[in-house]
Amino acid sequence: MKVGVITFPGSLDDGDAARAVALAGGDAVRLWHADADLRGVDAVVLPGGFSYGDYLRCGAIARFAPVMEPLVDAAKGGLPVLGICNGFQVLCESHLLPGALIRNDHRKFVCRDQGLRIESASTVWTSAYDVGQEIVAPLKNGEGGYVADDATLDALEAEGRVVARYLGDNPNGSYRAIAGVANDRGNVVGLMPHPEHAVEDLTGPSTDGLGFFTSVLKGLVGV
Amino acid sequence: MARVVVDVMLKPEILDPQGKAVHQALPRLGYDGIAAVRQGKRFELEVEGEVTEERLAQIRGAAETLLSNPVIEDFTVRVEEA
Amino acid sequence: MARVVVDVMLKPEILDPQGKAVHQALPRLGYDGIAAVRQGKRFELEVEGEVTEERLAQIRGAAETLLSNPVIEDFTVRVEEA
Amino acid sequence: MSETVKHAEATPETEQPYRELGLKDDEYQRIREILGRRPTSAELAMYSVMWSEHCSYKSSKVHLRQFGDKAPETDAMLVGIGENAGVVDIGQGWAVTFKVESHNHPSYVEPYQGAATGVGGIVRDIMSMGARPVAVMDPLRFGPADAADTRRVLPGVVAGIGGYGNCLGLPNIGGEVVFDPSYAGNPLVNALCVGVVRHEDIKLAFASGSGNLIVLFGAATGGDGIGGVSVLASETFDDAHPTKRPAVQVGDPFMEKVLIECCLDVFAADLVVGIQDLGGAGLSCATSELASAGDGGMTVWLDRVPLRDSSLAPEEILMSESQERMCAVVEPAKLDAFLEICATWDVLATVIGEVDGSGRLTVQWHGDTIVDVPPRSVAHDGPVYERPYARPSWQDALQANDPSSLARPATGDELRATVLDLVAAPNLASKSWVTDQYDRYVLGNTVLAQPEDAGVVRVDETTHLGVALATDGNGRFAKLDPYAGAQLALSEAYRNVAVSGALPLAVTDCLNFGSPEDPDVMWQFAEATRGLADACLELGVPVTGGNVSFYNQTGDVAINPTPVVGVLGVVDDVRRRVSIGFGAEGESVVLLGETRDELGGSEWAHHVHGHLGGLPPRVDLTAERALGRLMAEAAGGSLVSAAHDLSDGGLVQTLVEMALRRGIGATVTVEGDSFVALLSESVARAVVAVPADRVDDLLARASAHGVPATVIGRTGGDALVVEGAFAIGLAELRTAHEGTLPALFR
Ligand SMILES: Nc1ncnc2c1ncn2[C@@H]1O[C@H](COP(=O)(O)OP(=O)(O)O)[C@@H](O)[C@H]1O
Ligand SMILES: [Mg+2]
Repeated sequence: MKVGVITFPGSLDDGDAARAVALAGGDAVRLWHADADLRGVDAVVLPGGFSYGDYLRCGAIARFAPVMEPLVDAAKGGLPVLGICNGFQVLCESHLLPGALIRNDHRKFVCRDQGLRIESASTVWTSAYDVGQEIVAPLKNGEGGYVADDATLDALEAEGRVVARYLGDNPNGSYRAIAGVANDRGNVVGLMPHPEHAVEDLTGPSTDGLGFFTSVLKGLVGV
Repeated sequence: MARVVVDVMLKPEILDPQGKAVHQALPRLGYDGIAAVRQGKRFELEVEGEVTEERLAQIRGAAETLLSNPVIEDFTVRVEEA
Repeated sequence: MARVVVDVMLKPEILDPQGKAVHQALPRLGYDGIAAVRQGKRFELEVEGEVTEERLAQIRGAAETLLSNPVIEDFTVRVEEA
Repeated sequence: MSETVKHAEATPETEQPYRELGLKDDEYQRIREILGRRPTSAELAMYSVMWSEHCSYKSSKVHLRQFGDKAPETDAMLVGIGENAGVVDIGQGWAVTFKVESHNHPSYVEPYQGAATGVGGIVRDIMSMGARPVAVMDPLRFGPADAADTRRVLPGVVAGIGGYGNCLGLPNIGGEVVFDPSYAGNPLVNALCVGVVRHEDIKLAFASGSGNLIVLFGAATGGDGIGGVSVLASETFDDAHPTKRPAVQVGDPFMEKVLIECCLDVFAADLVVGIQDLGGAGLSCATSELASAGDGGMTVWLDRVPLRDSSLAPEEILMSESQERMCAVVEPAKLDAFLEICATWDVLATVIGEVDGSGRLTVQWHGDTIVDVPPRSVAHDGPVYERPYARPSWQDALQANDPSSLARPATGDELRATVLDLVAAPNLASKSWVTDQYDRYVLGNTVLAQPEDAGVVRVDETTHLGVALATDGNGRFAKLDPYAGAQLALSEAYRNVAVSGALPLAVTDCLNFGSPEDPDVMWQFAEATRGLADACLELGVPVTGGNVSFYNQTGDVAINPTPVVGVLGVVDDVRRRVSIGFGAEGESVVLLGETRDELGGSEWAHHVHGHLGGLPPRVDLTAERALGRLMAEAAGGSLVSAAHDLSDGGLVQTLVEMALRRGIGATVTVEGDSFVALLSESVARAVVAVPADRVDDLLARASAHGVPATVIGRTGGDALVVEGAFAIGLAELRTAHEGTLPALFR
């Protein structure tokens, strides 16, 4: 199964995402922001980082990269897409996911091992987890505060599209402690924490993050 | 060369951590009587040639798609008299 | 309740990576004819009561010490007519 | 229009503002002799900045020589001092380059940007060796934690280091945060970067091969950091007023990130002959160093340099310290490929010059020659001072005022209170408020990071080869005895690397001192360098490079002399790394090393009594080395499940940190005076946790290495218990230890 990992200028965790895909048993295919097509991949990961420096708004400029055109179409057609951190921000800016991510309420960059509760196992990226399962993964962001209007938030909750929530004290001021959300079909998921940094005991706080990558691969085999 | 200014502010209902921080810091520095502070962005665009209506419309387009995120922000566009 | 606006911009001679990023993105979105972009901060202060000269002087003080760093930034303070 | 060489020849008598540019009369005369005429304004600008303390090391050179002269025998050193950074062989065809540098003064003026550009500068140094940067560290020093100015400087500095380093995608794996009144008004912001490179890919900064091209790539050039030189600009302008020049440089981490990727692609495709970063003195430094290290001469067409500010005069372009720029020497046949890679990354690249056989560095400005000099005379043959130095008159009194007179806690309850007070002291409290603002995960190879003793990064994912790094420095010790103080800094960094399971290999240092024109300070510097060189020789770890920062003072009061030492070690298998945290209940707690009554300059004397006097702990490099050997064996044989060195705050601080790391307590018994046992800062000591079935083995090996080893207790429970003295619950310890910085900086 081929999982594409897009590199924008300023992407940082693209290598980690590719490593995670490989550890989960998939083939990582590197995609470039200027690519005109997705080179036939079966799923795509938008990695963390500071695309184009994120000086304007996180993800605001990356959203207009050439590769985003085929990606947005494919995503609307059901292609599994996972946006991690900066990737989540890009997905929101592209309106593939509702809401937006703003400056952490404490106004500092935060890097810590974060407890999470999986709230939905019915997305293609979380099928390997159980609802209510608690996991630990690194969280590292300066603009990770998830915001949306109440109507949107209520809809997300009602439709089971809140994918993960922060445990313990809210690390960035996200509304309703939301750490990740999905689109209505459950093929597009955005996540602030970094599962790709929780795939090896040696380098991560846990290996809890692998599930996101095994989930999609399992789903793809099913296809 | 004319200058067009685009101001982008978070929508009132979105919490503004930076504005809040400034607001809390003011009294500590002895500045009182400020009821609220919001922090936003100011863009100064230097436009070649003069600013036609159509040019302004273009810039509004850029303000809406690039300079601001309509989900959380409002913007205003105005020509700045030198 | 009156509103005082403080605009803070990097001094012209100082590198402005943010403005640069926006400036480079515009043509890619098909917006041409913009010679330069600078990005700064806009603070909206809601002032209780009316804005006396002394109150304005106070706010200028805050702008100089808290809202901007005079080493790299310039600021302007103005009362915004509602 | 800038002054031409012809014009300078024609007008030998013209007065020149060399004093304003910081040149002494004799230095100006030397320039005239070298050139056989008066310099042009551009030449004057070049010499003045290249012969400055910062670029020429004129006050420190004679002392730094010892690092070469006394260098220990080692075949690990692939590239030594003098290059942008030293390169060390770590085996399997891998090499590592690392260096620490200071950005103290800019960080005081504009904490965020000053610190940010400090990180940017050291990262480019590492790239200029052909290496991929893999991690950064940031040893920091501030005034009193509760001082108003510290509240201005520290948050900005930390945000700047994080803002820049995080955006580059380089994990921050360690550093220091130290508070002391002597740094009020002069914080120390040092930044370290480490990079890895295959042996065959090591690059050097030299321009050889006539016809090869000089390519400037990265950011456009603005008027950043050209300060005094504008004096000249104004002279060469018809209007006598220099245009405004920024006092502070603003960093563009995104530019630097693409510059890194661009360089790595260029290296991978083997497209450069030599490469050089642009740091202090900008193009003046880069071109003259490239040329003088090369075999020929060089011509630079200065008018081709892309500008951010079109009003810049040639002198200013030569001086500009605009960030995020590099200079490459490229064979003409490879130019297109080079430019293509730059284009892929949207990196501006311009051919600005050419290597030639002239043996001269000439700079052209719109067809006129404005610089024509022997490159060596600019880059390498700067002035060398033998600054006068003498043992300060106050040194004896300082050493005589030892801490024996200070009131010590007498009862168990007093000791308990002292311990709670100390674990919350700004210098000993948890640094999480700082380190949580740094990405330590990016790149996915961070095996250990703060709050561990050393940062450990995996270099090779298949063989598990890795490196360990720690930085240390204690200005109080160095004030009491600069010779010993520098050795103690090395001794502690060496220990930190060793206890995490690595074999110490090499050293980098950042020497932060006051004014070299003050004989007291110069003595401190001479003593510190001598001490460090001697200790490096004895421990067998060569200094591969570093940085000197003088004039760290407020008014004429100098900071505590602060040699910051970084030690690099190699870990053959990072899976064997040892953490500081107790990992399991019921393991034996073993104290390694010998404890003496040594509290001079200790954190206890400083925090509890505000006292600085007496002598620092006795240096014992033989014991340090033995401990290192034992720890390497212990890690290799998995004899220990946790290990933590003893340093500031002594045994009790170490036990607290080991217990809090994973929330497993311990009960210990200490011999003799429990105050001394718990708070003395004697060197060459560590605490290890040992599984029951490994204790005998460990003790046996310890005695084989001549390392005193005592089983002092067991891990377990949710308190730290010192038999016969006190018990403190972990929760209470955690509150005290972790509450301090957040309360101060919010
Ligand atoms: N400014 C900093 N940046 C990164 N890590 C830091 C910084 N300051 C302290 N640390 C980390 O916090 C831990 C404790 O620091 P310190 O007590 O100075 O260590 P040690 O006493 O072993 O030298 C170490 O892992 C150190 O690397
Ligand atoms: Mg240590």
